Amino acid sequence: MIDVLYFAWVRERIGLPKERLATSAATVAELVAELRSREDRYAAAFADLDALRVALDQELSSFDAPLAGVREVAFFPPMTGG
Amino acid sequence: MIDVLYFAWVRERIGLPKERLATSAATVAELVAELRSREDRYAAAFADLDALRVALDQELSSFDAPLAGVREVAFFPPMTGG
Amino acid sequence: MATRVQAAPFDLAAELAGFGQGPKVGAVVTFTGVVRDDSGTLRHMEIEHYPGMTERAIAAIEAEAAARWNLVDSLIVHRYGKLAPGEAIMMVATAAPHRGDAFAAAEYLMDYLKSRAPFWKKEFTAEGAEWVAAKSDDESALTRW
Amino acid sequence: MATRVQAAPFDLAAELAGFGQGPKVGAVVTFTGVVRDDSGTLRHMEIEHYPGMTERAIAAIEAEAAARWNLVDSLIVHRYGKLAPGEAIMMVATAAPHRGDAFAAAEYLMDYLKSRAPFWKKEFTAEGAEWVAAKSDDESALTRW
Repeated sequence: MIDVLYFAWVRERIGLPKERLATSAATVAELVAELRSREDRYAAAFADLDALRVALDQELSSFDAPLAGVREVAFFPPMTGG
Repeated sequence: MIDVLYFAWVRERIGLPKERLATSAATVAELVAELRSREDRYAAAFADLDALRVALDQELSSFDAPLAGVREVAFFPPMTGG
Repeated sequence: MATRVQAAPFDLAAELAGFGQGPKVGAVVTFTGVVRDDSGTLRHMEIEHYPGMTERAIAAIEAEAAARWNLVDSLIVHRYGKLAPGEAIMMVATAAPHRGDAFAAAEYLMDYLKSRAPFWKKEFTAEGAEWVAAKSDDESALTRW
Repeated sequence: MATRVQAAPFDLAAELAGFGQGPKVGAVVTFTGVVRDDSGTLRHMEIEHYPGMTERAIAAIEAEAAARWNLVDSLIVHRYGKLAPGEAIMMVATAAPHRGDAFAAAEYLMDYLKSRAPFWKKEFTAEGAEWVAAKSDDESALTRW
């Protein structure tokens, strides 16, 4: 089981901030492919990966990173703090 | 007549902050030469022109600048504000 | 070194009381980010963040700045939630023996906070609400460090 | 744009109250210069200046910064006379729509104040008094602008 978090417009498009999933995805990209195939709102949120960032266990990562041992995955747009 | 001002260690070496002089010097360099020849304390203050700066009527200038029309000449070391 | 992430407003003066004391401090630089209203139509802004990751990311940025420059102290305060035009969003303060370190560290902290700390801004106007897009300038600002 | 040259202490918080207001301001940068005591032997510092020229020189530096960067406001306060270790010598504040302008203008103002405003510092220790020598670094800092 893995916690998946969504922020900003990713959260809005998917319609929830967090969910717990059972997945056999080996990488972030595989998890994204699974999510896309679930429902249109996921497909819309993940339409353009260039517009997205991913964090694994609260560290910025990349879409080809492995998911082994990861407990928390977060998807969000490029950050706009400061 | 021209007002001549001294600041920081230039003032300390010469022993006064300001004096009024009659001079026929055409340039700052000529004024410096006049002052040097007056007394040892002036010669000491003006020993090394590289260690000095000059302002004419409160604008930074150079030692070869003409004195025509100038009312106030100031000599001081490189500035250390901020 | 200190980091705070909070919804409540902060007071720059209160934050600086006691900051950057000590005989080695010759230079204190502060940056304050303020909610701008260029168009005159902004009602408010909402800042979302990623609790947990936010604090970690900021602490990592601050530690990197402390490793790169000769700093005596640094402070980062960043707000989230609803902010009105003119309100302070965040602040950075650096204290160093010399001004070069204080300025460089403050700019570094800002550049990294902009693009590497998980905050997202949404602007609310009479016409609706819109997420602020990241600027490519902000991303390319990181290449100078 | 404002400039003040004074013997009295200033209060950064009070100076910033009302500074950099308005819908166009997104970034406020401040710099405070503090009397450092590296050796632990400094009793006090005395700052001499050239009344008249000081104000003119600072105003010219400030006007140049306003011409080079997109600033909404700037403020320079510089003290003279006797200062104890830990006391604030001077401050610069800049307010701009964007952080790049606020930072660059503040650094420019500092670099020029260091080497082009007629102030001279003298340090008093138990061993005696000595004029602070200008640093070649400070002069060469001007070449970047």
